[in-house]
Amino acid sequence: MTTLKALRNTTPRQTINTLIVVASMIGAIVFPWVVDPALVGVGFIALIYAMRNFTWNIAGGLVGLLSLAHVAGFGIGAFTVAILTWGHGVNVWLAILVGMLLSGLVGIVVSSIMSRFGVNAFFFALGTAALSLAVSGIAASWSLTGEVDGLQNHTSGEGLLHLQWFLDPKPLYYVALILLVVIVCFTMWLTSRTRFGRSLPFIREDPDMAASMGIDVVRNQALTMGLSMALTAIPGSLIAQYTSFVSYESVLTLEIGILMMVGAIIGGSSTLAGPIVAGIGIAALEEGLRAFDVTSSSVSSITQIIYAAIVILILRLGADGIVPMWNALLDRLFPSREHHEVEPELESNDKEPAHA
Amino acid sequence: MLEVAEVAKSFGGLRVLTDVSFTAPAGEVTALIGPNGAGKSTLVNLISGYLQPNAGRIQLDGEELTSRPAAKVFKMGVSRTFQVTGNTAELNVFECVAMAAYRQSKDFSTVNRIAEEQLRAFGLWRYRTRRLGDIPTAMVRVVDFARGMASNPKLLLLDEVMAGLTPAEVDVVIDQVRACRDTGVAIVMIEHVLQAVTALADSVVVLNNGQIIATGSMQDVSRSEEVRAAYLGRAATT
Amino acid sequence: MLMQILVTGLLQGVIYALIGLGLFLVFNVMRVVNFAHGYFVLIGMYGLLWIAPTSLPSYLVAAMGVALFAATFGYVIERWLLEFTLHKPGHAQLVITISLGIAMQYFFQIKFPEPYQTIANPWPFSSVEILGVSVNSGRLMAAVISLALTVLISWVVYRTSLGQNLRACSQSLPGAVHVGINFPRVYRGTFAFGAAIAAIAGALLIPFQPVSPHFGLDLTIKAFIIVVIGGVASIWGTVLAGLILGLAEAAGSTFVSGSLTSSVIYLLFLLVILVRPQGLIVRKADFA
Amino acid sequence: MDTALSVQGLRVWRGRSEIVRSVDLTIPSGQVVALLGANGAGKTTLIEGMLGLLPMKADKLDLFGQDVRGSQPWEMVRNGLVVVPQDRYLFTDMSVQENLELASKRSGRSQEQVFELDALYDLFPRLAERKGQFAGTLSGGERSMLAIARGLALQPKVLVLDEPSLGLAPIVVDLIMSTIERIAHSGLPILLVEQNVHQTLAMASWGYVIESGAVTASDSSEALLRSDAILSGYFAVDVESVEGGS
Repeated sequence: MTTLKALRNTTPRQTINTLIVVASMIGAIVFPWVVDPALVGVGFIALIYAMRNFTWNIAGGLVGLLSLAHVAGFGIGAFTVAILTWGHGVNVWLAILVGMLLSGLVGIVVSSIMSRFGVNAFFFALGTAALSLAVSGIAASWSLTGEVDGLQNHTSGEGLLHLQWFLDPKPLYYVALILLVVIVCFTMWLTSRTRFGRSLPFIREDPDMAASMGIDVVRNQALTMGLSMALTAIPGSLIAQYTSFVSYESVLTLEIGILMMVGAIIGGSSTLAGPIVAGIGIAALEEGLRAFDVTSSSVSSITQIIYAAIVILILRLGADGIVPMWNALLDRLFPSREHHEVEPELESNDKEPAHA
Repeated sequence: MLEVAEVAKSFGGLRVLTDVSFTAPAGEVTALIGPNGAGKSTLVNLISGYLQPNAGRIQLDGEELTSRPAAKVFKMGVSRTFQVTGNTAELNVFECVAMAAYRQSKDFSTVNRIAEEQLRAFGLWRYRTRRLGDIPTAMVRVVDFARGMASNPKLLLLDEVMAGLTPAEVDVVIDQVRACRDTGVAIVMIEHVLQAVTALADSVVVLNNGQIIATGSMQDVSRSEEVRAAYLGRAATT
Repeated sequence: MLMQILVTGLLQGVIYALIGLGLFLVFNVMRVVNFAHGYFVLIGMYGLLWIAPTSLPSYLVAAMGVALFAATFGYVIERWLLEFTLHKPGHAQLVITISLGIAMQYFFQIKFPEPYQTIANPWPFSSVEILGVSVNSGRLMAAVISLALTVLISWVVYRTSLGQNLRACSQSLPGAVHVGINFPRVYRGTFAFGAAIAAIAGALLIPFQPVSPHFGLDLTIKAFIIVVIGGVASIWGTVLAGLILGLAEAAGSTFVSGSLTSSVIYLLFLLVILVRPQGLIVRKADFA
Repeated sequence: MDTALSVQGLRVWRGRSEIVRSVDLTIPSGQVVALLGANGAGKTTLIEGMLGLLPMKADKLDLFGQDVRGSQPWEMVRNGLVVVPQDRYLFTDMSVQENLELASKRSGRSQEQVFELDALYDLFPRLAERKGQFAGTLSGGERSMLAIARGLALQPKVLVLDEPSLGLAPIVVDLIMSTIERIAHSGLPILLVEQNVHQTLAMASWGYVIESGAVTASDSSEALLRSDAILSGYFAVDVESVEGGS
C-alpha cells in the first residue's frame, strides 16, 4: 500500500479538484430543495445527459472505440421498460436489468464481430452508425415498438418499486443521482484496481503493444463495449420512466448517439469527470436559452449548434476537452514542486512535417 | 534459451526469410544485424507472435512458441520493446510497468510492489506519475526495459532501442541492457547503432536477403567477406 | 410494376451516383472521411428553397450560385478545419465533420422550420411517359443532368492533367510531393469540388424531393454505402453502386414500408463493411 | 568551382528525436557525390530534411547560390532539387508513360527540357517496352528505373538518388549503376546514397560517411576507398583505429 501512497498526487490541482467534487456532490444533493420545483426536472435531465455521456465514454474514451451504436443501447433500455413494464406488467427494475443485458449483448457481439474482421476506427463509426439507423428503422415499423406512434405508459403503480412518482420529480432525481454515483465509482474501481480496467489505456493507445504485454485485446475490447452499452441502457430506461412515453424519434435517433460522443469529447474523453461536466453543461445551456424566451423547438437546435461549434473549436485548437484544459490551467497557476527536478527536453516544433 | 530452427516466411510471393536458424542463450546478448530489408523485423515479429512462420519452429526453453498469438507468447516469457514509441505518449510510466508485472501475479498490491521495485532499480522512480510523452526519449527506452523486466521474462527482444539517441544516451541505455543481461535473461536485439552492438553483443547474427550469412563474435563477423559484400557491395567491376 | 421499379430506381440511382462521386473523390484523393457530405447536398436543396426561382433560367443560375457557394464553403472548411487534421492520428477529422453536419442540420432546422417543402417545377413540361411509367419532369431532368455531370467528371479525372494530379495524390501522396505537386492546394480544390457536386445534386433534387434537415445524415450514410460498395478502383464502381442503391430502394419501398427498407439496406451495408472492411482503403494494385 | 548544392549545419528531427546533427555537405556542379553509412545512420532522414519533408534547421541551404531554406517540398522540386526516394513512391495505377508524362508536364514550360521522354526511353530501353503497363505491375528493377526516369523527367538541376539498387538482384544492380553513370556524364550533379560502396565510389568524385546522424569522414573517393573510415562506419570494428583517426 505504500506504493499507492507514493503514486497519489498531492499536487495543488488535485486538492482543488477534490474540493470541487465534494462541493458539487453537496450541491447535487441539496439542489432539489433549494430551487424552483420546475428546475428539478432540468436537474434530472442534466443527470441523464451526464450519465449517457459517461457510459459512452467507457468504450469511446477509455478504449477509443468511436461507437455510434450506443444510441441503440439507450433505445433498447427505454423500449425494454416500455414493452415489459408498461405492456406486460413486469417489474421495472427487472426490465431495466433485461434492457442492460440485451444492450450489453449487442455491444459484445458488435465489437467482437468488428474486431474479428479487422475493422478500423472509421469503419467502426460507420458500421455502428448503420446499425443504429437500422435499429431505429425497425423500431419505427414494428408493432411491438409502437411503430411511428411509440408507446405510452398507463401503469399506475407509484414508489421506488415501480420507479414512478406522479407529482414529485425529486425521488426520480435522486435515483438518477445515486445510479450515476454508483456507475462512476464502479468505473473508477475498475480502471484503477483491476487488471482488466488498467489494460484499457494500452488497448486504446497501441493494440499491438497491448497484445505483447499479455492483454487479450479483442476480448477486453468486446467486454468494454458490452459494459459500456449495458450501462447506457440505464439512462434510456430512466428517461422512459420520466416521460412515460417512448418512440423511435424520442430515444433512437442517430443524433442522440452523436451527441453522446460529442459531449464526452467536449468534456475531455480521457478523463472520468469530463463527460459529466459536459452533460450538466448542456442541460444548463438549454435552460439558459429558455430564459431568453426562445421557442422550445429552437432551444434544442441552438444548443446542438453550440455543442457542435464548441467541439469543433476544441479539436481545432488541439485541446483535449474542458476538464484537461482546466487541469492544465490549474497546473500553470499552481505549479507543483515535484515536477521541477525533471529537466525539460529539447524539441523542435518549427515546422510541421509535410507527410506522415 | 531461445531456439529458432529453419524458420521461413513469405508475404504473397515474396520470400522474406529462408531457413533461418540460430540460438540465443540465457544471460547473453545476441545481436541481429544486416542491411535494410534483410528480414530482421520480420524475424522479431515471428518470435513475438505477431506473425506466424510458413515453416520451421521457434522454441523457448523447450516450449513451443511457434504460431502462438502475441498475448500467449508474452505469458510464456517473451517481452519485447517497440520501434515506434510515438503513439504511446499518453501512457503513464507506472501503469506501463505495472501492467507487465501482471505476468508474475494477479494481486493488485503485489503487482504495484513489483512495478515500484523495477522503477527504482532502473532509476525511473521520479518519473512514475509522468506520461511517456513527457519524458526524454532515452528514458522512454529505459521504461521499456523496466516494463520488460517487470514481467520476469525468459527472453527480452529489443527492437532498435538505440535509434534516435545521442551517443551519451546510448551509453546510458547500454548500461541498462547489461543490467538486464546480468539477471540471466536471454536478450535478442536488432540494432543499427554499432557502438551498441560492439559494446554489448556476445554473439552476432548477420542476416542478408532473408538468410543468415554469418554468426559469431563481432570481430569474426566483420572479417567475413560475405558480410562485407552484403554491406558494401561487391568490388567495383568497372 | 417491374418497370416502375426499374425506371424510378435507375433515375434515383443516377442522382445517388452523383452524390457518391463527390464523397468518392474527397475520400480517394485526401483519405478524408467526410461525414458532412450529405449536408452539402442540403446546402443545394435549402439554397434553392430560399432563392425560390420561378423560371428555368433563374433556376439554372440559382443552381450554379449554390454550387459556387458550397465550393467556397467547402474550401474554407478544408482550409480551417480539416487541413490540420490530415497528418495527425486520431479521430479529430471524423468528429469534426460529424459535428459540422449536426450544426448545419440544426441551422436549417431553425432557418426553415416548415418541414417537407419543395420548389415549383422549373422545367417547361410536367411529366413524361417512359416504358409505360409516368415520370415527373424534375426527376427525369435531375437524372439526365446527373448523368451528364458524371461523364464530365470522369473525363476530367481520367483525361485531363488536373485529373492526373488528383490521381497522383490519391495513389501515392509522397510520390506526388516528390514530383512537385502542391498537395494542400489539390486537397482544398478537391474538397471544394466535392461540396459543389453535392450542392448541385441538391439543387437537382429539390423540385421533386421535399426537404427536411435530417436528410443530411441519411444522405451521408447513403453516400458512404455507395463508396464502400463501389470500391476505390474507379469512378464507374461508384456509379454502379449508386444505381444499385437506387434500385434496391425502389424495389424495397414497393413491398414494405420505407423505414424498414432503409433498415434492411443499412444492415446489408453493415455486412459489406464486415466482409470488405478494406473497401475504402486498399487499392487494386495491392492485390496484383 | 561552381557549387550546385551547399548545406551547412543541417539538423533534422524525426518525431521527438534529432536524427541528423549538424551536417555540412557540398555537391559541386557536374559531379557525383556519394553519401555512405550503415542502416539507420540517418541518410534518408538527411535527404527528407533537405527536401523539407521533416522538421529541420540549417545555417545554410543553398541551391546554386540561392537560399532555399523554408521552402515547401514541392517548391524544392520546382527549384530543381529532385529526390528519387528509396521507397520509389510510383503512381501504381498509372502506366509507365503516364508516370513520366505527369512528371515532365510538372517541370514547367519555361525550363529547358534536357530529358525529353524519348531520351528517357533511350536511357531505359526496358521502360520503353513497358510503356503501357501499370507501374504497379513492374518488377523491382523496373520500378527503380521508372523512379529514376520520373525524377529526370522533372528536369532536375540536382538529382538525389536514395538507394536506387536496394533489394535488387546483382545483374540489375549493375545495370542501374551503369545507367546512373551515363546520367552523370550528362553533367547533372548527383548525390548518390548507396549500399554498394565500391561501385558508388568508383563513379563519385567525393564521398561523405555518416554515422549516427553526423559526418564522420569526408574525402575524395580514392582516399576513402583506401582508408578504414568506411569499414568502421559500417562495422565499428577496429575501434582503436577509428578513435585514432577521428
